[in-house]
Amino acid sequence: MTTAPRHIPDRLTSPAARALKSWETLLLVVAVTIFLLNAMASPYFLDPWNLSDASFNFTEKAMIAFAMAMLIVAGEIDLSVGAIIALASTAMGMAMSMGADMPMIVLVGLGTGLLCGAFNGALVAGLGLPSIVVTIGTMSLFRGISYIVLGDAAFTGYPASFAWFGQGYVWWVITVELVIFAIAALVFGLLLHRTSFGRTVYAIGNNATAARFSGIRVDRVRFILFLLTGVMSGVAAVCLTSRLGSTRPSIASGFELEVVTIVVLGGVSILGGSGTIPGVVLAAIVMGLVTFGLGLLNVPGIVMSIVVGALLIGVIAVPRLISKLRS
Amino acid sequence: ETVRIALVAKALGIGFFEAAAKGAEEAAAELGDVEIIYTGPTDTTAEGQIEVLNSLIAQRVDAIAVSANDTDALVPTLKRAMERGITVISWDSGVAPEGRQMHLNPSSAPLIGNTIIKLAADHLPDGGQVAVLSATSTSTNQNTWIAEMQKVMGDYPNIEVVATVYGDDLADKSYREAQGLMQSYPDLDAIIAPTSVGIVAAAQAVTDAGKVGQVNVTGLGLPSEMAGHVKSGASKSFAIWNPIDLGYSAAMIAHALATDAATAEPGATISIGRMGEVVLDENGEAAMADPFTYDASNIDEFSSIF
Amino acid sequence: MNSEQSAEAAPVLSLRGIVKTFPGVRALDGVQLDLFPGQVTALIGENGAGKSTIVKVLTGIYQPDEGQILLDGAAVGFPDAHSAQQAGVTAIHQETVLFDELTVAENIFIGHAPRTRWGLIDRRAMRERASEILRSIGASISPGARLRDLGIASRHLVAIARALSVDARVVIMDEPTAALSHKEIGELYDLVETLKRQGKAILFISHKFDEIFRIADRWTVFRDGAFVGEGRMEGTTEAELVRLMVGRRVDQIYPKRPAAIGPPVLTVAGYSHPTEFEDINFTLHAGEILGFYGLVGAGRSEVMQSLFGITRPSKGACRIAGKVRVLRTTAEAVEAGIVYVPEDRGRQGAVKGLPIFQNVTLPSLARTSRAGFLRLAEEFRLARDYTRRLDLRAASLDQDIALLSGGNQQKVVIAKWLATRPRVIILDEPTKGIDIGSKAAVHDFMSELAGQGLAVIMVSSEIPEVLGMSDRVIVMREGRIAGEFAGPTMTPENLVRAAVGIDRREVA
Amino acid sequence: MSILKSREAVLALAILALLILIAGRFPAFVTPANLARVLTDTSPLILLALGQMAVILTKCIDLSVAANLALCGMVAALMDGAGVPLVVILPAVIALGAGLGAVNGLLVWKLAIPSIVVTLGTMTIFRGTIFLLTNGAWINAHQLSDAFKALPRMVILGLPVMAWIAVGAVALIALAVARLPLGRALYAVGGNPHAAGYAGISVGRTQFAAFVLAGALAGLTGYLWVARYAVAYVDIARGFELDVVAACVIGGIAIAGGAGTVAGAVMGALFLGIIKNALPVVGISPFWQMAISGSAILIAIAVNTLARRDPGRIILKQAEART
Ligand SMILES: Nc1ncnc2c1ncn2[C@@H]1O[C@H](COP(=O)(O)OP(=O)(O)OP(=O)(O)O)[C@@H](O)[C@H]1O
Ligand SMILES: Nc1ncnc2c1ncn2[C@@H]1O[C@H](COP(=O)(O)OP(=O)(O)OP(=O)(O)O)[C@@H](O)[C@H]1O
Ligand SMILES: [Mg+2]
Ligand SMILES: [Mg+2]
Repeated sequence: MTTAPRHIPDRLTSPAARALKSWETLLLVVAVTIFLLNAMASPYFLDPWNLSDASFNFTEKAMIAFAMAMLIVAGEIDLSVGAIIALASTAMGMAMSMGADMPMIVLVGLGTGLLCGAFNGALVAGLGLPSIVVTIGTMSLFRGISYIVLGDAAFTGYPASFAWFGQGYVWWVITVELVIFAIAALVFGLLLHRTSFGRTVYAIGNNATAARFSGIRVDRVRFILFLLTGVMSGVAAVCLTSRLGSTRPSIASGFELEVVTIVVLGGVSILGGSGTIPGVVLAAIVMGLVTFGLGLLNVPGIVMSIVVGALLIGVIAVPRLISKLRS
Repeated sequence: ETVRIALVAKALGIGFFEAAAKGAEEAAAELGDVEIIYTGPTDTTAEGQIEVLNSLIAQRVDAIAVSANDTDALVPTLKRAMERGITVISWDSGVAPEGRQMHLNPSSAPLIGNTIIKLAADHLPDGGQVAVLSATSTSTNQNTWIAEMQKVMGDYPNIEVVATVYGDDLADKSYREAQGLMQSYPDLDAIIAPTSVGIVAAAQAVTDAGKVGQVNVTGLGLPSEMAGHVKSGASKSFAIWNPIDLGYSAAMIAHALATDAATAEPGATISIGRMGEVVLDENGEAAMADPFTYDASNIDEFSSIF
Repeated sequence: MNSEQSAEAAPVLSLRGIVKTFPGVRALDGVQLDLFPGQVTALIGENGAGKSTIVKVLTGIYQPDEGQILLDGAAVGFPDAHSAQQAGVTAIHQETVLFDELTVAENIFIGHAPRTRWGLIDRRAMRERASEILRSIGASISPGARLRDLGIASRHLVAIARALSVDARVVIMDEPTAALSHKEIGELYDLVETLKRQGKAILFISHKFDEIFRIADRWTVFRDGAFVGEGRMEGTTEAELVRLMVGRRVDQIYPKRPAAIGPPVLTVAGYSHPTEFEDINFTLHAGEILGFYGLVGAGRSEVMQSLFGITRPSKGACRIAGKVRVLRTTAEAVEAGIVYVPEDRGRQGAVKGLPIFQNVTLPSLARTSRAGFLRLAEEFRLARDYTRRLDLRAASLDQDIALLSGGNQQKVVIAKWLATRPRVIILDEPTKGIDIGSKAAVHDFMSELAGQGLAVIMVSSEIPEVLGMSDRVIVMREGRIAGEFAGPTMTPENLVRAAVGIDRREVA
Repeated sequence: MSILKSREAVLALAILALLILIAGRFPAFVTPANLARVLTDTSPLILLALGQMAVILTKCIDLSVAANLALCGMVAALMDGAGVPLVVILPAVIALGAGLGAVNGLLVWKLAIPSIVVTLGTMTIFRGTIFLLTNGAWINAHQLSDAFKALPRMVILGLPVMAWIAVGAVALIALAVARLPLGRALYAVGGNPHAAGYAGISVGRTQFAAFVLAGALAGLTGYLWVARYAVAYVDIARGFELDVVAACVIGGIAIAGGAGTVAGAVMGALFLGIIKNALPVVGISPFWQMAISGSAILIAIAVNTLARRDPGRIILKQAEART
């Protein structure tokens, strides 16, 4: 430790040194521990097919979580993602009932997600309204439109080829959703950590005014982030609708808070400005392992949610508590 | 070898399903060598139920008997269960035929549809206005019963169904919807709530509005929950089948199918122990028994049982 | 020097061997400080020397790692802001410490409001005492006004009133004149005199030597978190203090080198805004440094920000390098080659939370990245080259910018814009809060850039700086241009007259 | 003109316009008796919005209020079942609610975990605890004592006690916010946390106090809710936390903290409450209700935020003269 030095070292701190004490390492330890505990607790856990089935517990939510993570890093939030899924799924159902073929149905789903994202983005970036309240509003609006369209009816009878997204396998036990999840993780990881767009997202999350004063088109970036979240919700809508083989307006209710939980557990600061995609990937896997492991023991969902809630607080609290007690 | 039968509720904690679970345990005790796994999601969503089903499939249970939150959404998952050699039946609230081997109706849908309107009409000799307070708009059995009720409305020419509202099986929402009904239709004579949550909330709303005697609440409910309202007069009568019997029968059928003692095909007859037997129709559905009506004369007898 | 002290009255407050470390930085390394009743002690030091840190130690906001605070010779501890206040220590902090949604009176008394018998806040008493204090410092601000409706100078006066609302024996002022104009600075000096007469001990922190020599009785110098000396103002020269402060001699403070004035690069015609400025016309040439002088609040920053695409003018046009452009966003301004170093460094300049090098490259990402993908090595090189030129003091370039002292943050922000290789750079109060050594570095760099053909606009409220650095000066008053001066007419009197709006004849 | 600048006035006008609109289609809605009913129905929302307002003012958010309400309601019902008299139940559930709020507050204060994370976690934990308490079972009207159910319904001067409790809470909290140092501290802490520290106000302690208040109000509301609807189960008031936040936001409480008034929060709650109550009555298809209340929220926020737009600084003399 020195006084502020007159000569600045001619290199950056090595990334490896930083990784060692990072959040992601902690999560990895948690994930491995839970994996081992699960393997000990239930004889059914270490079955590739079961693990493959279990991946459905998190893949759709995680797809959205990647886009949501970027949004939260930028200091915004989208609570309407579950509602976007409902609306996109409803739109797909309408397209199907009007005789659209499989590619068209998928396009409609993605397009609806995009439009919903654009609507949120326009209100937040265009009119400058706070995103948390805008999306509380659009959460009712989007799902409300689904109710208007569907009422108490349901869309069923999607073409058999459509089932591929949510029920198909690419190779052996590797599901289509798992592949989409992996691709999304890669794309968003590169986007956030390796591109100048990602850098501007961090800048905005840390100080949006200064970012604007640095020549960054802050509102455009925000708008794009809402679009991305909308599209990823559309992708999740395709997967979920395909998996359920039907659409009802109540589809995906409560998704938003689970997605936010994954993002936060992944170490993304809810106040914006920091967080990583690998963290989100690990968090999604941890959540999937916890719910599946407890499910195998027939623990009721609500008790699982206690565990998830405790995990969420505990993973953040314990390191802070330890460092507090040390000093 | 123990036969493991999973009894999946729409959601945990609802009295009706807890009673059904009791019945299933009774069947298990009778059959011996049967383990009942009573489970379900925490809230009444299809996604939650699918997660539960996935973990049951992973445990390779022998049979799944499910009361579905969604007719269609469970189908792909249940199909996978059947592919992995698990016997799948639905009970109470059914799934589409391709997602199960057979469906056990608590009673026949036309009979229930007729019963609920008859319960209201019996106390309205001069006719009048009635409204329906349902559960969620996606609830299969509710919608079937209401549709069946509409079919027989011709038999009750003086009765007018003025509205159908949805309380989502939430006590407060049902309460507010019932209030809204009385507000919008000042001359309302009866509220039909074919759901155990809705009927209690509606009776409470009628009591609070001081309209006991003017608005009769009826429909399907549990005697234990309705006892007070029958005594106060808010509800003159209501009906229900015995959920213990229903759970018992579902477990019996699941066991029979899982052990190949019976096959699920149209026309097949399956024995359900003390409840006798059921016959499958061309859709693979069977009805357990007639709904039973409760009123001031018999409520005390049953309110302590379920 | 220390021997002189024995003859005097005992200090009210003394600090001995104070050490304060932050992760990676030893901000204070065993410093000492003595404050005497009825005397003003000036604390002098470069940016990051630890001045504000000592203020926070004295007011209970930071806890020292080591060392003693002695009040009347007895050791005390200030575990929180409240206990320091109780002990009679109050401060006007360097940053604004006020609340937009509360009224002026509530701002002054937050934390120690008078109460009624029932324990409720006594609003009447609070208002009365607030107007009393405001009157005593010559501020005509209504105690019931909401703070958000006040201008920056009034806010500062409220902060001063807040400090005075505590019955204090020690009053600390951390760069109190940085946000004040002329008139208010005069009143502040009077206030300091009054406090002195009341026997209060005053700690006065400033980078402006003229005011230090005007009001201080004693001085203490810190360098790099360490105590380097103290003494009486009498018989001390500016050069001596500067040498102690910087550790070397600083000769030329305004090293404006002559540069060839080139063709016009920026022409502004008829710029107007409904509430902020009207009819702004001027032309800026390559190689020129154009000074903008005015009192605080004259609207200079607003004009500059509209040139930078922050606010859109309602009327008027600007021509950049021969082309008429409408700048709707800052990104367009940067593309057109106009960049702006803001005055409000904390809010508009530094992206706290990002490392230094990322702050520097933020507007240059298009250049340092390839096909949208980042290249860290390029970024690091760019950041290193420019921060070196400005003599940045930091532990490492991947240190969070928030951990730098104010002056060093300013250097990063300037480096950020120079790295974009602009045509026109607008510097809004570029040396506000910057120490004398760094000031020279900034000025030197400015001259050099002008010499290379860059057009510079420098907004400043310091006359010596404006006169020393500019080829030409425009003075603004109340949102309009009040005069333009070049060559022999560039005199302090002319600038001040135009700024305050006094006609020559009236004065005469 | 200047009165229109106040957010509260705009909101009051909006509520009035809404009532006139409804009265046009359904005159019976605006009878005193029915308005009293709407007020009673909206009381839980008002009570929770008051607590949420305090929390939001300090730059935090409490997503666990609805779960807290449900847990306290269940405990109240269980106590009633065990024969505990109401005079004991009431303070007990308020204390329990405050205690749960204190858990949130402590995590925010002592460990500096962002409130949204803390309350997202405690939200699920509180709900899960209800399940563990009862194994998921419902407690129904017939299992609750009459005295327990009667209190919120008892009518005094034409208003049920439930509504009076809300009115009383509004008055008390309005006084506390305006005249207690702690009330002012809420604004200071949310408006400029950094500066609050300099003024000797502990940011963490103030946030803690806000959470305790929100928790206590949730506890009280828990009893009222269960007594009014005469049923307690795991899922009561699920999702209500977002209604509460929406009410605050409609009422002009700035989500970034430091700005907002008690009157605003109350009117935001009333606005939502009237819409929720009126839609079924006016005979709008139930399938349209969700979309309509969503649109109402969006319009309210848009109007509110745009009306509050910073006019910028006024430097020009003639511009100053115009205002
Ligand atoms: N909270 C903090 N965390 C880490 N480092 C800090 C913190 N506060 C101050 N420092 C460091 O401590 C040193 C002293 O800072 P301080 O603000 O006291 O300087 P100063 O003398 O007031 O400078 P200036 O004249 O620019 O205001 C600087 O190197 C600064 O970077
Ligand atoms: N009342 C206020 N509220 C918010 N920000 C303010 C307020 N007053 C000033 N500022 C901001 O503080 C900074 C300094 O303000 P200052 O009073 O120096 O204004 P200015 O018009 O820029 O003056 P000058 O022309 O002297 O630069 C500016 O960036 C300005 O936008
Ligand atoms: Mg300082
Ligand atoms: Mg300025």
